[in-house]
Amino acid sequence: MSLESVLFYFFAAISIVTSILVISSKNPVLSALSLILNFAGLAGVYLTLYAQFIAVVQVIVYAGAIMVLFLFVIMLIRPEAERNYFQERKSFKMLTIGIGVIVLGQLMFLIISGTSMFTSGGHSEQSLEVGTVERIGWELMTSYLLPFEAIGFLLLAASIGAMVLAKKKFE
Amino acid sequence: MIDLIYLTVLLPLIGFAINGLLGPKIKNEKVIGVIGSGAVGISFLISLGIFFELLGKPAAERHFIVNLFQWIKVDYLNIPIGYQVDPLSILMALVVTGVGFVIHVYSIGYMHGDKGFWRFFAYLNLFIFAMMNLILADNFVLLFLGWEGVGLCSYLLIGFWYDRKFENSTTADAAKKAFVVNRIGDFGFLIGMFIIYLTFNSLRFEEVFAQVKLGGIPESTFNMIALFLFIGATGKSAQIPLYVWLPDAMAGPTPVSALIHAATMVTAGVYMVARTSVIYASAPTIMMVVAVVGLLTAIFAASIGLVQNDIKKVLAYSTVSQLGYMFLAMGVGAFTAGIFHVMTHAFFKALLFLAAGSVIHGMHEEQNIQKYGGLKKYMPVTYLTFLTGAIAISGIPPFSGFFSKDEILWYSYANAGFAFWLVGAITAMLTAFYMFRLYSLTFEGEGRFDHHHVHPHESPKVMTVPLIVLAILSVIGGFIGIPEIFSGSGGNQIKNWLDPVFKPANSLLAKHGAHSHFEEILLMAVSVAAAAGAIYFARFVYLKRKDIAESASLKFPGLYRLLFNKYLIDEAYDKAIISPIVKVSDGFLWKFTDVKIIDGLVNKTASLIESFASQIRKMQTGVAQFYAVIMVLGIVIAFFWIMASL
Amino acid sequence: METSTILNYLLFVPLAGALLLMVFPSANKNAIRYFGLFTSLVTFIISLLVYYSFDSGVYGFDKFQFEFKYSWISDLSISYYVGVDGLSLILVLLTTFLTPLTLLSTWNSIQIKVKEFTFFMLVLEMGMIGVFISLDLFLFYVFWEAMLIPMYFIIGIWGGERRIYASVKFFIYTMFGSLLMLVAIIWLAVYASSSTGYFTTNLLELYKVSPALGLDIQTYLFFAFALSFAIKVPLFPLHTWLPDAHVEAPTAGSVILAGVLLKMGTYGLVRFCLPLFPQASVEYAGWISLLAVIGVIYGALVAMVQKDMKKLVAYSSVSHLGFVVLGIFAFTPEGMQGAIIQMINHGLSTGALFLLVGFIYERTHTRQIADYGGIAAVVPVYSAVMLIVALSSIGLPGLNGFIGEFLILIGAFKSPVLSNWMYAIVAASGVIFAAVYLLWMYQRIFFGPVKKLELRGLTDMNGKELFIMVTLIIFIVWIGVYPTTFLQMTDKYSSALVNSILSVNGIIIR
Amino acid sequence: MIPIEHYLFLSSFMFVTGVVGVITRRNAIVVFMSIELMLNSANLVFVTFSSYLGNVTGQLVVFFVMAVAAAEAAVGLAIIIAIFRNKLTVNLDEINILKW
Repeated sequence: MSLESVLFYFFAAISIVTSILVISSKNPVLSALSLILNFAGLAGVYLTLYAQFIAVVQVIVYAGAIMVLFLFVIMLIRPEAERNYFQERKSFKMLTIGIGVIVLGQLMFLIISGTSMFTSGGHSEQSLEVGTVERIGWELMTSYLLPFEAIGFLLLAASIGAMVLAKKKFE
Repeated sequence: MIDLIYLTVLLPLIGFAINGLLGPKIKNEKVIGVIGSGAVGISFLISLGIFFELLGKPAAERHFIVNLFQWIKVDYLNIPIGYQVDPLSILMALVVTGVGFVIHVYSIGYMHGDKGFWRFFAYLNLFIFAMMNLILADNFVLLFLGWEGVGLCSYLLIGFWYDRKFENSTTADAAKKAFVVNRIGDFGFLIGMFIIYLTFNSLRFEEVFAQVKLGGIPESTFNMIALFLFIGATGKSAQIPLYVWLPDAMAGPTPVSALIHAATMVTAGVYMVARTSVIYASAPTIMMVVAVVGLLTAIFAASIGLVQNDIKKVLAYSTVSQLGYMFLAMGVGAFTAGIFHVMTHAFFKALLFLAAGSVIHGMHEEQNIQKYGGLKKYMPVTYLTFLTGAIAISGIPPFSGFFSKDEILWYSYANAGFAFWLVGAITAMLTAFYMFRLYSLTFEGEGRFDHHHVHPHESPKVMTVPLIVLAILSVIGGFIGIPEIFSGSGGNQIKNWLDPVFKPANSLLAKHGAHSHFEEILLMAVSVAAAAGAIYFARFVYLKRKDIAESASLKFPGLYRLLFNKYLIDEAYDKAIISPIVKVSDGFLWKFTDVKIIDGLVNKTASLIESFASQIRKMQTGVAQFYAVIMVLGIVIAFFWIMASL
Repeated sequence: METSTILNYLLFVPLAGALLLMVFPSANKNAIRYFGLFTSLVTFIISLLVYYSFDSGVYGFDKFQFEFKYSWISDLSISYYVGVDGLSLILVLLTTFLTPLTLLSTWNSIQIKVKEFTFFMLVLEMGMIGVFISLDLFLFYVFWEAMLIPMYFIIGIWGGERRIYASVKFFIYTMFGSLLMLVAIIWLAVYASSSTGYFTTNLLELYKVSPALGLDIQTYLFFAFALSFAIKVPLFPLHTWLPDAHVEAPTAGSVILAGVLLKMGTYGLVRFCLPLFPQASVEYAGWISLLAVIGVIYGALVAMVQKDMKKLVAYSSVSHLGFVVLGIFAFTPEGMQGAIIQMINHGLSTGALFLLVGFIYERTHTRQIADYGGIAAVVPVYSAVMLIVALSSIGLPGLNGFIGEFLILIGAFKSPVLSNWMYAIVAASGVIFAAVYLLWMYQRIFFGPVKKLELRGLTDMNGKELFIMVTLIIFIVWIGVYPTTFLQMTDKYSSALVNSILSVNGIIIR
Repeated sequence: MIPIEHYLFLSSFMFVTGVVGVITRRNAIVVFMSIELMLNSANLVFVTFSSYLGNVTGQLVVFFVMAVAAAEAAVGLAIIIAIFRNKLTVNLDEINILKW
């Protein structure tokens, strides 16, 4: 078992466990913290795919910025814990989980039965070059310049929108 | 001169435009009156000029058509605004503009001080315009324009005092009734016109009549045409069953009654039948119908006239009755006699109405003859002229009514049989009776009015001079039509004059066996004697033995009431036709069919869809997570589908 | 094909005006009104220019002038294709003539949202012109639907109490028919593509191939088209949206609705139903005429008992438009000419009636006939004008209504297709009822003693109102006395259309 | 050498977990976090294929997705604050006015 494999399974295990924690913990703060961990785990998984840039951005943007925002909001509005979460609507929850399992099963079936399609392109190994900062930066500044600018604009609009929405009552 | 014929039509229109548009600004009654009368007066002079010009031409050449411009042209249909000058139309034009002018002058006095003075003269001029179109038209459509136009003017003038009450309703009701009943007749006229167009592909008199003369068209077609045209005539000329509007038309000012509802407009139907005499001559069955309807109307209206108390009502029923005479004449093929009677009737009936107006004027708008009496000493001119008119209408020689009426009676005997003559003669007797009842109650005997409040007085000159003019015409008007037994062959002037117009029709009519002069003179003598007897009897009853009249009415209360209430025809029409139509329209057609069924169906469809939708929308719970479940279920199904297709 | 761009100006001047209106400040109502009036007057002048250079001597129902074509959806051979012939032009003139008058009439009556109102009126004008000049079925359909929207808002915003109900009913009712027409347009184009080889909605090409379709297919298509048009006309029994829409619409809306919108239904019948489906039209002429005749009588009878003036006029429209449809389906030149001239007449007379009702409504805020009485003495000019207009609607010879009704009836009488006098005879009896309901209304409003004290304070027509009415009356008299001016515009068109339809059906007249 | 399926399995699992979270939880913020989970699972697939196919586009898309996610988080959380301010709750069962 190569180091890559070890790292992948390790990070994957972190992601799986934390994702379950996210949806099952009573306290939203705990959910948020688990989600941070989950993102960190994902960043590790990205590294095993040689996507250095994405991995780093994942940690900085997601685990860093977005999740802090979440925590702030949680602190700000202090939602009461879903007290009866585990008692209430048990059957509905079981049904949902059942549906989830079915979907998971279907996805796995499709993945397995579709593997030949993925590997038929000849590239069965991860590429080392594509994930570098240089490569991504180059692409962003050349072929993807317009989307890049657009996304900047979107962020600006979103930040203004967020401010307007979160402001005190606007009469 | 003949080319100027359009001026006789145009001048009254100009008068109408000036008075109608500027009338309220002019304000001066004299100016308005002069404009109104002047327009008609000049028209009369032009007509007179054309008449003499025609007189100077040989009889066969007295026919001219003056085309102004093309009116309606579609495909083969080509209708010009064109006027026809021939003996018949120019005679009618003379009567209309002549009597019209006199009545215009009279109106200056009669309408003095009325706030609608300008309006009155505008309407009168518009009427003359329409009437001239009717008379002079050289095609059916232009005639129809005049035909409807006079109906409109009649409507406007009956409702002239639109804020007044009239009997149980209002003048406006009477006006509307007149227009609508006229319209029913017009409907018949329209249909007749359509059949003519269908048959002859033309609506111009010349072309149509030329084709009629050629023959080859089945009699049934002619019957249909003649019948529908006659329906139009019954509407305009107040014959059974459409006469009901004319008595109510007395709601208008008296000069209007004289001009429109006695002298001119109501004779339009007679004129139309005379104008289309060729068609009628080709439809003998309908000729008989015309004669019978005319006769029935004559006696029917005369009997109602016996007991009426409103001075104008009596004259109105008398008019209906006389119009019946004219149709009798048309029906028995005495076209000349009919037109002759139109003319003499125009004189004496206009005279009677104007004199009645003068009485009403002098009696402070009182119209009930039971409240008159002994007026001859207060208004001598009116009295004399009225008497002249009454004698004329009663058919006493040598007044004009005698000649025309007797001609009609003679022809009905000669062409249709003794029964027609008998009913006609009885009608003449009734006429003489009610006219002298009217005369006696109004001018003779004791005054039955309130001497303290009512001060009868003679009317001003502007009103009496027209009376005198008409009285003279009523006396001498008959001399143009002296029967040939007195004047010798070819001595009947009006017959000679109108002969070119009626020649085609007369040649189509079957000739009856010759009758001796003795017969004619005998019948004449009988009818004159009957009329004279009736006059005497009327004077006797209403001046000396008033109790006879009262006891008669008490003896036959049913008959009296039936006559007094005009056979309840108005009520019957109302019950049988008008109110059912209104009720069905309101209750069934509108509130049930339209609102409940048709619109109900539309709205029901909409509400069905709405109620269905309101059930479906319950699925929209508003809980976002529920939507998510549905979405995931959708994904599951989609995946299964993909898996199945792999 | 000669092309000319003048129709584009005709079409887009109102739109440009409407868009320019956007920059006006809402508060400056008079500037907006003047600009709206100016724009519509410019449009009217352009239409007069078209009339001036129009050649009415062209014989044929498929010969258009001032054509302009620009490929729009080239894959489907759909193009922006406009042109006029006599029929289009006379209706375009009616539209461009009525719009400025209507705008003028709203000077005082519309006080809220003037800018929006003027905007919608101008857009409406463009839509109406577009309907009349489109020579491509798809383009026609676009205008046909587009014009619903401004009308919907005009009723829905400036209308009376139940305006929402009325506007929605108007919209959905009309939409329902139009959608069937859209299906039929596509269907027709698909059928036609089998003979032309390509899909096209070009009217002139469809004219050539469509009559060759079998009778059964023609029947379906005919009824899909006819239903849409019959709703718009409105033909009995599809008329119930009309009284509601008229009663609730503001005066200007009623005028345009009655004056122009209803004509689109009859225009559609003449322009599309008849030449596209000649066999089916003749086959079902009897039934359609029957409905038309029922509409004539029924509309008149129901109008007679109405208590609301506007409703009365609305039902009288049902009656008058019944005449028009009867004239169209008589298949005679007289009937067709009468129908066309009657469209114009109805636009003028009924438009004028609605304006007059609107004028008095502004003063008294009631439309109930029972609330009036004896006002002839108070408002003499108004009552005189009302009388003339009512008489024109009654069909008095010498005024416009007579010409139309006379020609229609004479056409129906000699129709080789209907071949039964009863249609014309029964329809002719409608002239009696027309007199009854209008004169009865007139009498109740104007005659008798003045009914209420406040009616004494009524003011007579002001200069603006008088100007509008005099303009209309000039045309009312003009058509009545010298209709040749108008008849000759469509003379050749009518004969060509009728002859072509009859010859397709193998019917020989004369 | 890790088979590509394992990455995809991991992604699928995270996605399904996110779905279950979205449906069952009633705290709006936790639902929001579950959505982030699903987004990330999609990101993982992008990166995986980008890497396996040697095509940089997938990673660029992920970059954009992250930016969008950031925008979305900002606006979404602002909406949650606004709702909380109005209704004093972020319990989704009580926020159900989006219906007929």
